[in-house]
Amino acid sequence: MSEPLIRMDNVSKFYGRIQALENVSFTVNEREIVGLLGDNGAGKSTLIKVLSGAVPLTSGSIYVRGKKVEMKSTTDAIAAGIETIYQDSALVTQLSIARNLFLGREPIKGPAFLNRMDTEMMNQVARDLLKQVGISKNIPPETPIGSLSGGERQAVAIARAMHFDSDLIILDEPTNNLGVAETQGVLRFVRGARDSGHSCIFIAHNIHHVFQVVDRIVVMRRGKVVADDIDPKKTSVEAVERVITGMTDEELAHALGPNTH
Amino acid sequence: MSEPLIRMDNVSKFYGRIQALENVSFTVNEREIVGLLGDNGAGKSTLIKVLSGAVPLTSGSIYVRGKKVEMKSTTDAIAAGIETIYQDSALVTQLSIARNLFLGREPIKGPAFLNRMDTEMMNQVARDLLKQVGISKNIPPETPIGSLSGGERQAVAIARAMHFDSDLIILDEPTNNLGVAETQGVLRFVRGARDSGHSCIFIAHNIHHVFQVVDRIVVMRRGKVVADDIDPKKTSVEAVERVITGMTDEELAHALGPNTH
Amino acid sequence: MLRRLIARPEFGPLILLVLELVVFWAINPDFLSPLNIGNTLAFTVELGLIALAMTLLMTSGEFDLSVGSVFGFTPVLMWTFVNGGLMPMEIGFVIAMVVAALIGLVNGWFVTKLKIPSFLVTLGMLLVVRGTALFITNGFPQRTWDAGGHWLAQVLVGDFYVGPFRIYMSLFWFIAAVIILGYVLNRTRVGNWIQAAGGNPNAARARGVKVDRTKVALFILCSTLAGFAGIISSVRTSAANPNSGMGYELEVIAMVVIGGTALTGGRGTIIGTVLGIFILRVMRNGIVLIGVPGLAYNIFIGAIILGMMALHSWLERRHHAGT
Amino acid sequence: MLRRLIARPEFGPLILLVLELVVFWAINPDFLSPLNIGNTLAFTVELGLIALAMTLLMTSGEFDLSVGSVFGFTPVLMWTFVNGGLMPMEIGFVIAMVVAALIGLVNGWFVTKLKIPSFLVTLGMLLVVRGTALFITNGFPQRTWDAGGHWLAQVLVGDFYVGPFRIYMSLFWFIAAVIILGYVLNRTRVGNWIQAAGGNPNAARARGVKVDRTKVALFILCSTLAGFAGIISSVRTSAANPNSGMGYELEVIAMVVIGGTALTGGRGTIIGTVLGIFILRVMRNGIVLIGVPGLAYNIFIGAIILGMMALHSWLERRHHAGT
Amino acid sequence: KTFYWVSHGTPADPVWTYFLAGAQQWAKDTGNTVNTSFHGNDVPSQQEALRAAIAAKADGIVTSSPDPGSLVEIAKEANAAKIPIINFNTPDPKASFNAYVGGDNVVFGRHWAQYLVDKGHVKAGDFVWMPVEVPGATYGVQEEEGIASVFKPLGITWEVTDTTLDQGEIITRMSDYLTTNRAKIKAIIGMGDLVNGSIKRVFDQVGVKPGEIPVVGWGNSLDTTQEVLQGYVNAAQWQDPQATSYVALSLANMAASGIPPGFNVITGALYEKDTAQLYDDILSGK
Ligand SMILES: Nc1ncnc2c1ncn2[C@@H]1O[C@H](COP(=O)(O)OP(=O)(O)OP(=O)(O)O)[C@@H](O)[C@H]1O
Ligand SMILES: Nc1ncnc2c1ncn2[C@@H]1O[C@H](COP(=O)(O)OP(=O)(O)OP(=O)(O)O)[C@@H](O)[C@H]1O
Ligand SMILES: [Mg+2]
Ligand SMILES: [Mg+2]
Repeated sequence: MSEPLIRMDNVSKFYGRIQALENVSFTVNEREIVGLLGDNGAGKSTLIKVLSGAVPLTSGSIYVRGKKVEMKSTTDAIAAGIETIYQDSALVTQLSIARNLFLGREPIKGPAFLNRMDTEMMNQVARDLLKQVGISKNIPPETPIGSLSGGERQAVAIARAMHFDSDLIILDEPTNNLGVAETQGVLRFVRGARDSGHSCIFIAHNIHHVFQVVDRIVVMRRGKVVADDIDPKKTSVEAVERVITGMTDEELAHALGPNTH
Repeated sequence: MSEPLIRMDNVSKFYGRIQALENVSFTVNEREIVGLLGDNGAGKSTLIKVLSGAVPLTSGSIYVRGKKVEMKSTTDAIAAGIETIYQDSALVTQLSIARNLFLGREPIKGPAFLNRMDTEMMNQVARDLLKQVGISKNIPPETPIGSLSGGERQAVAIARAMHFDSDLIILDEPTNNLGVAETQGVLRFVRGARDSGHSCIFIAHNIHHVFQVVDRIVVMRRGKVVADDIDPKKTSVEAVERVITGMTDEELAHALGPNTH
Repeated sequence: MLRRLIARPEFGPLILLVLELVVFWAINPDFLSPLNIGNTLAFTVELGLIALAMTLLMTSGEFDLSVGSVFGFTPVLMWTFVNGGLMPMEIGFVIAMVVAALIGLVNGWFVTKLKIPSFLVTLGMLLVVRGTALFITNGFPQRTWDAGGHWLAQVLVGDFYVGPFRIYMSLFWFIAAVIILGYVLNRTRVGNWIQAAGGNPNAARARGVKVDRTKVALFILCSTLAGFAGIISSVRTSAANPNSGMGYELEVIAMVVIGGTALTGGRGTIIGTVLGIFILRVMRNGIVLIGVPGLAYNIFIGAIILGMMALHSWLERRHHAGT
Repeated sequence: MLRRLIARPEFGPLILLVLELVVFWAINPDFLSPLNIGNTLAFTVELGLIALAMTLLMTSGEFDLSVGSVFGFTPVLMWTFVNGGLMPMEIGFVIAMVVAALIGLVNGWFVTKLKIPSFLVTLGMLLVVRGTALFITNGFPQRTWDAGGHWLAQVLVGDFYVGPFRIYMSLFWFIAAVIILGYVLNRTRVGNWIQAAGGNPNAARARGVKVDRTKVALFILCSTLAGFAGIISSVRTSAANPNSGMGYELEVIAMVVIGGTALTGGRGTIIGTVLGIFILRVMRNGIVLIGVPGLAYNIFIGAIILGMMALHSWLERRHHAGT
Repeated sequence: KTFYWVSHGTPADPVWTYFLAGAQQWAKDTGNTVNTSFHGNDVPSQQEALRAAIAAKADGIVTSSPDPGSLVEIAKEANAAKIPIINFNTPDPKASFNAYVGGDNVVFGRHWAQYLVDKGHVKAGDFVWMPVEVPGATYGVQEEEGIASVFKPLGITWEVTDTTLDQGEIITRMSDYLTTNRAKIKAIIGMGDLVNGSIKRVFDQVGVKPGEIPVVGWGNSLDTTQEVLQGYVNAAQWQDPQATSYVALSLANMAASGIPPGFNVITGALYEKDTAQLYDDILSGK
């Protein structure tokens, strides 16, 4: 078999004295959607922050297509073809939707030394993208992010990843805050990404969403990977939930309370 | 029938020239859990912000137990017995968990003029509450919010509402970011609140969560209330989804894509 | 059209400026005499150049307290070289400007690499630069009054009359700076980065924007323009005093903030700053002209700043409530 | 134990202070002579009182540029009353303190009710207060020489010797302020509100915290302590000059920030401020003592601030990497 | 008539309050309007104010010079507008002022240095300390020039230090310096009124007895007259501040009425203990 797209080897991460990752090994293959599950504080966001250069790792190494890469900053990760949509969807509230979409990769119009942004093109693309992610309401692309609803903001972040298609797209809880139509927009986007040859890491607490799109499920608990090859087609939601919480069936039934089953 | 706990009458709200609420009328009865559903930007957060005094209404009136109340600030709402957990769970990242929990209502130890916080008590309560909302990991209550994971933060906000039981507890997408165990903790809490005589407004995009706990469902679309008396026991999830999106069955099936049914 | 004008954030400062002009003019009609207008413009544009650069820097979330000292230091350095006979004026000018740029570079480096708040860095730099100016001159001012005929002096501040108005070349430098910096902030990629750097630096960094490099460049811009303004001023006033520019930093920041740029970064307006510059300078000029007693000068400046801010905030609120 | 000490945010400033003391002492052993220590303490605590109040204000997310002018104004007002024979010293003192408190109230009112940035409000106030001080005195300093024996003067700054050290009463006022304000910030409800107001004012407001009232109270505290320090200083130096306190605002803010309080609010430390106060004052004293040339004074002050900040940031990073 | 009195000083400097008092007295005595402003050594702002006065068609202007050469243009413009412009306090012979009223700082500096030498307080190889409020301001610079002309040939060394205009800070910095260099300092020249007026407090704080270190310098404040009377300061320079303003405005008024002043008025006197009471009385308004 060829080298995986991403291979993280024995990665550990300390925040001060708190160990958020403990010897984690993790791979993503080409054209694969990996679902990353785990309870609150399991270390999912930390894992992908390390991978996208947002925080430095304490020990271990990262390989992209078999080549060792130092992720010293987000720029390194972007250069390696990794695009990330953070949980706290990192947008600049003062800037408009269009300006946020293209932040860091603004198209230029006219001679290069004039450094002039192609605002029209940006606005046009922004309008199209918003429709694609399922925002039906007509929001002008000049609207500052600060006056959008929670879900609308999330949708903008998604739209950004859709436009700049990278080798690996990381989505940290992208369906939080999203309504029915918008959620389906995201799931459709993920499937489309794979079909056009990209890989994805998909983090979500809503296991139903995960089951709908991923090829493989990885489960983390308290900083460690406790299962890394669960096939969603051959496993039940309940079984995965048990792996996530680390409980026996009985404990789980109790924790879920009387109403749920 | 006696007066409802809360009655909002013909409430409208403009942000600048954007109309976020259009003649909304909305009631919550005593000992009732109302589920508020609607797509992104429907106006759910705006409705409850008006109710909790966070933003002023443009026109209309609010009655609490039949008495007209001016919600000029959050203080007014708190005085009227309304406790809110905002979508962007409003915590102070620099302060510790315990200090956030008791912010604004810190217990005093010793003579009043010394104004001394009872830190021990605060820490003890915080520890207990964290366990109650399902945070199994042992997080010291002195930890600043800034170093918690997304879900852990949400759990702290929930814990706060649990402790200061008010007549009406408003939860704006409280289960976002939460893991399996934590989500069940929240749902259990909501049920418990009703059993002990409180009312709740519960906003969530995960309709399954809503169906598990609420007595009545209200649906908003584009700033208007389009349905306000759906009984979750007599209605299917799909029917509600149709009301939310305002689509016909056929449109909905198309929008949900091939994988979902 | 009118509606859109009113909705702009620059509307408040505009009203203030008009109000101010009307009041002063009503009290003393000489206020709008060509002589006085030419006079006010001359110094205004010198401070204005600094305020424009500061607008960009503040939009990116930093500020620079050392501009006043650079304003004083750069001409002193240049004239020390030139008067000492070490080099012709052109080279002295270039070297002084390079040194000013280096000061900005050091500021930027401390702020971005060492992550020290710009308040402390530039306060420290203020003292170092001011001290150096004193030290190299031994406190003696440098003489500049033989520069008048030199072509460089002409290009920088040569004056001529347009009808009854005495116009200095520096006005054109100022206008050029307004156009260029306004264009950079609103129309270019770099402008987008500047706003993002001030609005949410982490988000910007996550998108691969070179936040640190942008900030360093703006620090350099700020120092360079402060030095440039200092040289212009020294040629025009025939004085290169190591103490000139004292306290300008606060006045410049006040201009920027009155114009509507956020003190915390993320939002900046060049047009607003231009209005802010005129609001403050016209005020200083008008106050002398209407004969406020010398000792009460500061009371008036302070009271007017407060009064204008109150008006500003009232306008803002009315405007929000109104729409 | 040691570990916990190292983990504290005050550890960096502490190292800086110790280092500074050692270096100066090594160069000039007189640095630690009783005369010099007594000398340094006298003025340090006056500025220190302001810095302590400023720590709380900055934790709540605001700052006050008018403290220096209130420091100069309050004693001028008091001595104008007293020297004019209008009232006895006790009443003059009380009235002057009330006026100082009112200045703080106005600052707070503008900032919280009109939502004007504290930078502009207090800058305007600085000018108004300084101008008023000049205006009411006509610029003449007020004499305070005859205050020496008055009981109030004794209570405020009476001096006595402890062994070879000349100690002023003001030291005790300072210590009292450290204890009380440290207690308020860390142990009380109000302290929690102050931190929340600076950290996330909307969240605090949503919890029913009276953010505005808290800020106004802190503005009042700041002005009052600045006025109090001014009176102490005027009695000690036997001079009430309308210009005293010029530039103190920046020095005081620098002290607070060097101590580790965030410039943007939300996090503050009284112990850090105490260290910051001593770091800056010891530095000023030390560089004169080791014989830096007079005109180079500012260069050194600035360079040391920059150097210390660099060291500070290096310590911080090592500390984060290490644990 | 309306006159503009434009000062390069700061109202922080007590001597300027006496200058101002002279201007106000003149306004009261003659019934004319005098608009006053201070510019704290900020040349551009002073130039702007002067041009504003010209624009306002003042009947006359009196101004002090912030830097030699800096008002050359302005004086020309005033001449062209036929507005009398009188220079006071600090001279600038290069500019075409109608007249000058005041002392000569270079001469003052020379007198102080000469005084110390003549009275045998300093000799070759000695060190003199010269604190000044604002280093780089014209008065200090010119005084240093005069002092240097005496000390340099004799091989006497000196140092200028910076004290600021803030009394608390002045006392602290001077005490620090004196503590350190007490053995070395043979004499002190206080190159400003605030500095010289702080000598007593500094000596008391550091424990130096009056007369132990000879002091000369400025003496236009009650603090200094007292210090001279009590022996802390040996000799102090009187500048006739009120008179300077008063005479300058009178000359401006005279010129406005068409009588050109064809002369300069030179003021100033160095006083010791015996004559100090006279100035003490003037300053305390007796
Ligand atoms: N900046 C930080 N400083 C200190 N500790 C941190 C920091 N960020 C995260 N942690 C800790 O690291 C652990 C893992 O956090 P992480 O955010 O990776 O969890 P997660 O799996 O993404 O959880 P969630 O599902 O709630 O988002 C948590 O215990 C958290 O408290
Ligand atoms: N501060 C604001 N300024 C201007 N417009 C706003 C503001 N806040 C919300 N809006 C607009 O009001 C509408 C309703 O927003 P609201 O936050 O109430 O939606 P929501 O139903 O809570 O959506 P979501 O499920 O995405 O949280 C949206 O179109 C939004 O763009
Ligand atoms: Mg996470
Ligand atoms: Mg919402």
